[in-house]
Amino acid sequence: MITQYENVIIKTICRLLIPFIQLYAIYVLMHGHYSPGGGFQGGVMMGASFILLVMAYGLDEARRRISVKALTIYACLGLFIYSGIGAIALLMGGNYLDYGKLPLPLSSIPKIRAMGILGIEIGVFLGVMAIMIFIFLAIASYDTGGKDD
Amino acid sequence: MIDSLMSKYNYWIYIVLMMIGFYAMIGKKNLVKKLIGMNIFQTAIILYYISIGVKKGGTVPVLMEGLPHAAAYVNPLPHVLMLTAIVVSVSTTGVALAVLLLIYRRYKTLEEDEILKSMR
Amino acid sequence: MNAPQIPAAILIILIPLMSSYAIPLLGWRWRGAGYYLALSAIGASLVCSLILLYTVLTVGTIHYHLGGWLPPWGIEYVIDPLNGFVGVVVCCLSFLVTVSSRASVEKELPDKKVRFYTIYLLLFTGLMGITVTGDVFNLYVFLEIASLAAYALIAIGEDGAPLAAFNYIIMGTIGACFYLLGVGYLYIMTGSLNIADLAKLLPALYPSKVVLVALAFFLIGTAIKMGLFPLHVWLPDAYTFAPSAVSSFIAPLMTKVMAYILIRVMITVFEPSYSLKAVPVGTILTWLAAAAILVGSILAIAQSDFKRMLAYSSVSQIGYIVLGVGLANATGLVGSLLHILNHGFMKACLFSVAAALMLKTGGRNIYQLPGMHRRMPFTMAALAIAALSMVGVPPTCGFFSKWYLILGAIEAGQWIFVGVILLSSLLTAVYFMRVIEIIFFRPAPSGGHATGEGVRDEIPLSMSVPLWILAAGILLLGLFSEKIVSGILRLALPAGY
Amino acid sequence: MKIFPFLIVLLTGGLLIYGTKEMPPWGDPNAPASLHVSPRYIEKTVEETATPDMVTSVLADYRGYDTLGETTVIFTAGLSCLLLLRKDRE
Repeated sequence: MITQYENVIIKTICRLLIPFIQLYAIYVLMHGHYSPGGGFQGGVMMGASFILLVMAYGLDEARRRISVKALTIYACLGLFIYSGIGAIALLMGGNYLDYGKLPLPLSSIPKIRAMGILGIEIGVFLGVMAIMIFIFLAIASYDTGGKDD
Repeated sequence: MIDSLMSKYNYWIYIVLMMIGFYAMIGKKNLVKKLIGMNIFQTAIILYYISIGVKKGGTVPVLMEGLPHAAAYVNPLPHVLMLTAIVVSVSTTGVALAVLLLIYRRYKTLEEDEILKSMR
Repeated sequence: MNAPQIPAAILIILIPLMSSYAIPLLGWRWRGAGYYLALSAIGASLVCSLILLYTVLTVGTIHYHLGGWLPPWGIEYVIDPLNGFVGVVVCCLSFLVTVSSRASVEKELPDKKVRFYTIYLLLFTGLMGITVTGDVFNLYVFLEIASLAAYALIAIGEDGAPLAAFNYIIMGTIGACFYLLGVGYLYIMTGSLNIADLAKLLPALYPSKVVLVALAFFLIGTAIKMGLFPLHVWLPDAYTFAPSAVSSFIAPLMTKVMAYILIRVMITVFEPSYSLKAVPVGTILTWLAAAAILVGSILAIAQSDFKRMLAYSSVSQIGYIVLGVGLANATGLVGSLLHILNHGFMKACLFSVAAALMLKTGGRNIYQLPGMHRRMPFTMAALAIAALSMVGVPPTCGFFSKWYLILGAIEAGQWIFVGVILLSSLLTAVYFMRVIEIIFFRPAPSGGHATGEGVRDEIPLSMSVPLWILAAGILLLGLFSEKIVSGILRLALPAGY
Repeated sequence: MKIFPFLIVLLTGGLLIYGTKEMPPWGDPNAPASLHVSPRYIEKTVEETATPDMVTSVLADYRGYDTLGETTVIFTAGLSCLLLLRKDRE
């Protein structure tokens, strides 16, 4: 079980770093079309920022900020975004995950496909972020009997 | 012989790594060491796949202006496959750690022979 | 790109997948949601799989290009008579087993229902994904979904389950990694991951040692996953300690789907003329299978735990399926495909009986069972039918698959395997007749329980109806086995086989 | 030294190294893996998906279904951890 350290340096540095880590995670997600990156990498970074929070401030502080219920909603929402985009393509008369059939007001099919890729990357981002924190919290708070549901 | 060694030594290194992991998985008695062996094995497979994609003189697979030839970029497909394999590896590790916690709560040890002793 | 294709091919995966995402959300408000959602999703998959099988048999092989990309660039789903058949078997059995799972989940895992059914449905999705895919790497991904779900479901069982699950994780990961290495070795030589494309490119490369090593690793990987004899060590513990709802789901289906991977690799990815005849893989497989059949049966005789006995009997029955593949002729392959169906029904029925025993008595020791035929007469009658079928008594379906396997062995001129099958039927008779003798003919212990012997105490309807459908299925499949063979299985054989 | 696992490892490693003998040399631009399927991903990625990063376009579009499977794998793992270590509700 991780308890709170009374260490000002660690706490201050983490408080300063975490917003930047999260910003960078979103940059990695959004810039995945042009440079290495994408939903999975961004999601892991986002999850890591929460894990850093837990490590610096302890589990009790983390519990006030994130609940397993909210994480479940994020994870399921992310996967629904992904499979839902595919299903919309299916409903619009294409094959599953055929982003070219998405009803978006864009000039050409490749651009619509790029938007479809962005959409599913956001889904992956949410899902991976939530589940990375899930796994960490489930394992870290095991001794406490998991009283933060 | 030397020729073949020089052109394929990388695969041999990955195979040696894989076998280190494989030995830990089947030979070690400590359950955490088995898990570490599993990670080494999976990582070595990832390295093996990535090295399939390498082309001499190829650059990172992000298209640049005025360079549309396939030979100028490394093969992106193994990278994609290995992103998936990394996720699989992370997931397996997560589940295995959770199972290890259950085992530790029940037997208070992670040595396989001690667990087997306490079972009888 | 091209004309839209039959949506049933993807809905068969998509409905259970999206339902499994919905269960945790609905579970906050309505904890019973998991069961009904899982049941309806598997039911929808069953309908889709029947549509697909009908289409395959009337129109021809179905190709579904995911994302609209043509193979080999995109991933495609290919449904031919072979996996159409396996898909129907998996859906049908999982539907029946899921119906009956409710009572035993309520008893054994009352505080984990919601997540249990999420993972349960993901396991089903993984198995179906393996069945319908036409891409070797996509198969790996779904193999991992199914395996991870199975690890977790086994680990929540009774005392001893976590260790069994950990051993399964280690063995299963070795199997999956070997499969992945096999894919890598094929990829480096061909540059393709599509099964149809690989089948086209590989014949030119058959002299290559890389392809030979790839074949060997596919073989070892799937053999570990399905628990073929020397690599079966994870199987008995995992099946014994898993919650009963899980073992009656995993035991009939998981190893069968893994056997399907073996058949797919041996028959479709490689040509049988290479994979079974040119290299002595067929011979190795048949001898391993013969060893599995005998050792599994003998070890089953030694068990006093009902579920463990069934697990060892699974080891032996896997041997039958592999034997039919290794014989390398059409009759043998028909025998193994028929045995996938029949053994699925028999094992589902037997493990459902085990779940019923766990529900009503809480124990599984077969020496505690005398007099059960008075307490649960219908359940025990189903057990008797399944046991007769396992032995291979003629009107039941177990007879016919053994019959085809024997014919295949004779056709291949391998008389010794005929002897192995007959001997193993005898051994199977020994361990099942012992159970039947204890249940039906041994007098109940007198002055024992306060419940009073001879009092009818049947299982709830949600359990007994599927059990009886399974038992009736065992009889009906026996009656219609000729039709199944000529109508479906003959079409599933590769050309020129 | 446990001899039996060591022998298995030796055998497996030997088999793998035996297989490398006829592989194309490392980094060969004319290896089958570089010629058969992947050139289309490289040459058509902008034309077909307007995404210069090929890894993203292959991951999310050409082989997008694998990525759905991958996300499902990690979803399975997350819920498995919760299933193993937590009860549904306190």
